Amino acid sequence: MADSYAILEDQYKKILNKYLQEKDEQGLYHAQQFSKKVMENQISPEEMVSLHLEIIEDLFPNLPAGARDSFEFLLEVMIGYGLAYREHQSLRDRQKELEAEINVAANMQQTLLPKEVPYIDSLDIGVISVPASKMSGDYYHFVKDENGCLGVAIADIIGKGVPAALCMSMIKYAMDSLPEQRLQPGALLENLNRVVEQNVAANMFITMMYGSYDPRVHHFYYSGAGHEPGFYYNAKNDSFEELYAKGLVLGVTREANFREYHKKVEVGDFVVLLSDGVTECRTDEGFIEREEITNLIRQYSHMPAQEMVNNVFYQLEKLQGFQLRDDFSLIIIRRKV
Amino acid sequence: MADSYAILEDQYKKILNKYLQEKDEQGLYHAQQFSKKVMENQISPEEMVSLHLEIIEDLFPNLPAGARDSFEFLLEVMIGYGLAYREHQSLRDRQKELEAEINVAANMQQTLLPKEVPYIDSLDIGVISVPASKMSGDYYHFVKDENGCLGVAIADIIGKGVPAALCMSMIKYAMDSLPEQRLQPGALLENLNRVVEQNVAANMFITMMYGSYDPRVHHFYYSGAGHEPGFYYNAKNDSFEELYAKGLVLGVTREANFREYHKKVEVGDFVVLLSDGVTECRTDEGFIEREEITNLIRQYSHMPAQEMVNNVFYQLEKLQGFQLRDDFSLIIIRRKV
Amino acid sequence: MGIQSKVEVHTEWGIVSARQAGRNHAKDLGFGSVDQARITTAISELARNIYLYAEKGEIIIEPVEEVQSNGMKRGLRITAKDQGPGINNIRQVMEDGFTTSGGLGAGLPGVKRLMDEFEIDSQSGQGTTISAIKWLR
Amino acid sequence: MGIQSKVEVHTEWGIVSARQAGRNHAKDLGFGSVDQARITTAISELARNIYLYAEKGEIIIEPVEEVQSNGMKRGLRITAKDQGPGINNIRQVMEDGFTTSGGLGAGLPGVKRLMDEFEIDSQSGQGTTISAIKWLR
Ligand SMILES: [Mn+2]
Ligand SMILES: [Mn+2]
Ligand SMILES: [Mn+2]
Ligand SMILES: [Mn+2]
Repeated sequence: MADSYAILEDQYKKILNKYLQEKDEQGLYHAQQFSKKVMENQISPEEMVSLHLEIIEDLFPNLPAGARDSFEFLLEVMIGYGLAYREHQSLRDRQKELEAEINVAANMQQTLLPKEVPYIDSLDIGVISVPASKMSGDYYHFVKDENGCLGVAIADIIGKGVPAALCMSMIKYAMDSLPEQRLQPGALLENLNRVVEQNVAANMFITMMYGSYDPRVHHFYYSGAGHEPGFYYNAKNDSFEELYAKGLVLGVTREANFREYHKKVEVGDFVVLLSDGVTECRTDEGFIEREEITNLIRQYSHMPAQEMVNNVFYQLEKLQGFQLRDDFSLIIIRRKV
Repeated sequence: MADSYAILEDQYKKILNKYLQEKDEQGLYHAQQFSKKVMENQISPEEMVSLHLEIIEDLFPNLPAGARDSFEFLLEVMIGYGLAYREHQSLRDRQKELEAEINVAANMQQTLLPKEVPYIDSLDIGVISVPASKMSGDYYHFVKDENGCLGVAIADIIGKGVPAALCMSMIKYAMDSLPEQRLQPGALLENLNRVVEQNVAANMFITMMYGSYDPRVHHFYYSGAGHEPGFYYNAKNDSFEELYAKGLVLGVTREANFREYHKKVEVGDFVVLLSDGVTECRTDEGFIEREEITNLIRQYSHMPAQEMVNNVFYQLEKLQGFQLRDDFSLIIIRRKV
Repeated sequence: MGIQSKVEVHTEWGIVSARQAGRNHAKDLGFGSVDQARITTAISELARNIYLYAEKGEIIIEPVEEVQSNGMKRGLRITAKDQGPGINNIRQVMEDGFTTSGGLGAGLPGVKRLMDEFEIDSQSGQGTTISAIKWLR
Repeated sequence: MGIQSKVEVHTEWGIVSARQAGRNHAKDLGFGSVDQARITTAISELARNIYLYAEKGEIIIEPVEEVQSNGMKRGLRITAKDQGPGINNIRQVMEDGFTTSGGLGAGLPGVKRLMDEFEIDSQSGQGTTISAIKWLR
């Protein structure tokens, strides 16, 4: 595939000559295409300038001598760009390697998340969780206990990337190893807090909201550990309220208590759990308001829960120019009947 | 610190003019220094070429028209280099960020390893574990049970870097959450195998050796899961033998059995546990022989166990030109009295 | 606001025409030669994407103005529209250093760098609209 | 083998003299203008390192030859020697993209790239010797 320097030189001479005769946009388009070609052939910028000079010396034998010398001078300046150019190539190779490693790790991390949303007759559940970079520091978890109750966790490790991912895997195994008691949000967070306090580096903190939905009576119990408040949608009034749960961030003190809250859920109502990557979506004009989130959710509330979260994510991703600044997780649990 | 484009233009004009008058090496040295300066000011290569052109148009008003046009053409080609140049800047920033992130994660990982070696009257224990890159896929673990028995694990995740580190954290939490029964190596590996099989990606495997030392009777019980054999040093004969334990790598099948082996340890005898990063130490002449390792160990056997492992590591690191190709872990447990 | 130019792109000729229109506007507005080359390169890349991946579409070039506290900001907006297959994963396409199309620095991140403002709207199966502005300094 | 040049470096003038000697040798050997500029840039960097970090040292420039199966390979060797503080962590210094000294691509990795062969010998407190060869193509 690689063209020799001589072939490139010859091509450049041809297109440059043609341009000097016709002086048209097509000629400049050829210049741009040629630019891609020399870069594919790893010709450095100083080589390109030198190639150009050789050719115009040929074409204009009466070029003032000083002008020619001036290009020797320019060449000296371009050497620095040539070095940067070649450093770029090697940096890119190394980055690709690292990126490949992190891709493998990110795939591993995906296996830590639930493979599917549990099916419960009367509920419609949607969930989306997208890392800001490859690895996520957000975590969510569903579990259905022997009474048919749904346990749901959403957590955010303070921090992002590889360190948060490492911490996130800990949370997963810690939750797996909790005694299989009935899922009482407050007690569960107390247990988890002890594990985090003992096992996680002092500068790592985890916020979490844990909820338990009892579909037999349609009660939602929940507790929180410093986590971003969610929303509760009241279908009858078409209104949103905060789903706030007071409680310390996990891992701060050895013994912490988590108050348990509760909601009676009516048909059409839904619970929204989220991470601060949703609410702290930052645009050119600053952070968006929580009200803008609820407006967005309302806008899609006629859709199934999964489509709702997908659409809200797409809109917020777009608002940020498709560059998430924090891991993004959004869960909606709606009572269907 | 940043100079404006106008200032740079002025400087360039001056040094170029001086060079055109004197045509000496000092002028070209100034060109090279200027190259650094424009790059510090993030002037792209196409801007540099354009700056040059502006100045020579000024200096040589009788430049042939075609020559001037040819530079418009060159400029079009240089735009591509300009893009590469700016991508380079952003790539470098990202790489620095990533590197910092991995440093944090590597520190976190260190906290997963035992903070200190357990103290047992009759034993002298040395341990060293050094990752090949920043993050390690080797793991070791000590635990002292209520009978004063010492449990010791050494494990190697197949693979290195971030994915192996993620997997390694899983092993740590899995071991922490095992029921606190008496530490029987075979049963422990069976339990662990089940956890790995369920939780770890299909292409991740872990080799492990687990041993239990009962200082009341000086028996060492051990089982292995596809792990690199260790050594047993017999002080009376001044001889080494293999410490081999047959068993499948963890995570291959759901149900696996691990045979339990046992050794009666005499005063002065010691057990050597290691990862294959020790034995597969690769030099220019190929892999070193296991016998070279035992010779090295013997050479330092008059020292305390910790100094022994430190010295063996230094010698093997030096042999490889200070570039480890695999994570390196070495544990020595000696019966003192 | 000046007049806008609209160029249909479904052959390589369309790419050249779009470049030409862009260069004319850029010259008229008073952009220097480096910025002219940057703007036409951006147009080239966008038009080429249309030609290669959507078969046809259009490039619209128009002068824009923005009132600022200290006067009027003037610039040139390029809009590329197509009804092609759309982009599945915009974030990935916007990532640096990972264009499959050869060279360093190329692709949409390159276009974003060449211009001052950049916006993209695309969904799989629904075509793509990309709009970018270069401001006069 | 041609004659070798030895240039003492303890002022900025020394840097220029070393460059000049390198350029003369490079021209004599028949290196093109781009390679001449690369060789002098490499010399500059090495001489500047001596000047900045070791206060004084020397640059030796000499033509070299190597017998190959298909004839003789000719090139230029640059050697930079000093008795300065030496380099503590060579692996780190040779890493790409992490020179503290400003620009992209600079530092010893830059010198390595400018030349075809590169060798470094340094220990903390014992001075540094760097030797690099550029072969004629
Ligand atoms: Mn986070
Ligand atoms: Mn967050
Ligand atoms: Mn390994
Ligand atoms: Mn290994």
